[in-house]
Amino acid sequence: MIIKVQQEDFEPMAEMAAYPVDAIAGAGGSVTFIGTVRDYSEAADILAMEIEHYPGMTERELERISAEAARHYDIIDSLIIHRYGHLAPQDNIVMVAVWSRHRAAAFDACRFLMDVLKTSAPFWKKEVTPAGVRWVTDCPGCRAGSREGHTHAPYSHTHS
Amino acid sequence: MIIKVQQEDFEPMAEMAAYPVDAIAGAGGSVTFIGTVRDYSEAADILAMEIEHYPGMTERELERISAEAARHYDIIDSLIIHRYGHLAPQDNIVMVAVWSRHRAAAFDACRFLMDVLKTSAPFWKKEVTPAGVRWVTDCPGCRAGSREGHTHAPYSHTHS
Amino acid sequence: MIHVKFFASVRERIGVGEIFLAVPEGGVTVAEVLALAEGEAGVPLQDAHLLAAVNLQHVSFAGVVQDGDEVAFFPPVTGG
Amino acid sequence: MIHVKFFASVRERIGVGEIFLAVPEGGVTVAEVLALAEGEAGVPLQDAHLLAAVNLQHVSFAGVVQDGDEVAFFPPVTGG
Repeated sequence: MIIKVQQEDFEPMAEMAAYPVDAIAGAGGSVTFIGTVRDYSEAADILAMEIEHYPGMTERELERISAEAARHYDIIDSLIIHRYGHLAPQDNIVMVAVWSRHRAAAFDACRFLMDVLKTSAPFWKKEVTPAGVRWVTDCPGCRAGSREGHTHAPYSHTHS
Repeated sequence: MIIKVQQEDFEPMAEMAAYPVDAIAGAGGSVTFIGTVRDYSEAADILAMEIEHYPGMTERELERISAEAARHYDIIDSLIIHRYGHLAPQDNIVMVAVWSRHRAAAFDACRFLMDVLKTSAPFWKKEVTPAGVRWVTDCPGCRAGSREGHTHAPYSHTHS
Repeated sequence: MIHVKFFASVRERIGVGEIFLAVPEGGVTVAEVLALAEGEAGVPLQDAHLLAAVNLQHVSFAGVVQDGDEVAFFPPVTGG
Repeated sequence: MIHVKFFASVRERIGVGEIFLAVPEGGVTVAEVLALAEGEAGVPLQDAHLLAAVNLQHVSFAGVVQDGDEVAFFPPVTGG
């Protein structure tokens, strides 16, 4: 299990290629989620993204959920990298990679880690838009990873 | 939509980095499955893997399922690369990458593509083991991506 | 003539990758092509898990084959 | 003393990232720490969506805080 909380950019495949070979021996495959900064949000163009985090608690939460994934799914190992600080559109924000013998477990665990990370890891995003900066607010629809349109207060937005 | 059926090895992240930027504009993330040659099977060590395919039909099937994924899921684009020929343990066999605005669609579509690819794309694996070569037979348990142990004829094996 | 291709374990059993068969006017079913191919090759191919394609598309054994078509027989696929 | 930290929009509302509070012996609840912090800062923090952590772990507002603990208040997280 590897957890990295860092300001620097990362190269997802270089990180996977550098993963300790012994830790993922026997893997038949991997599932990787890579989250990037979009250049638009519900209401505005995004010029940049500032990510604040809670040093110490962030790493602890990511370790906790990684251990939980390892208990619940038949996976071999997992990697989480999450950035903080100033990010530009298209920059990588987060990656979660899971190795397993059978692919179902890797899909399940990767999705689980992303879902739980979004509700428990102490990161907060602030969007820099032409109209100013604003904190991204928790959106239950986004949180569920919904691909349907959904709305929420206080911004009462809809994802199309 | 990009489909590659090739003998050469590939670098998953280089392929994703090289993906046409316009095709994936607006993506908030990607889900990537990478399948590799394991160095063991149910019954033996694996020295190498030979993959046969049906030129023409393979590409057509992969295009068909990619179009089906695009119809069924709210995704932005997808990439499938599958190798044939002689592969060594740890070699990449297949990658499926899906870009979407919201991650749920990318997870769903990537999993769908792998599931359908395994039952419809005309590839056949032959394992080279110390005891000789043998065709891998279709395993419903593997096909379902089951993480539970399962058995099937004619090899009547169990994945632990 | 129709072009019949064999893949993987089916190809190995029949000993060649492809044969050409003359078929009656008006077309035949995939099942009939299989019977003709078995006769030609002298090798039984009946197999509960045999799959077929016509012109690069999966078909059932009741599918119709016309002169000029490409027909393929193969075991369940095992890619991915 | 307990170490109280604020993050993101909560930090901006209160104007500082951390304060130190003396708490009664025997401990207080997280909700009581919040009330003490509001009094200290002169800024209301009651918010339906406020979350809390004690010693780097998520807790409810009924959780108990002991002298020496680190308590944090922050809005719902939005990482990923």
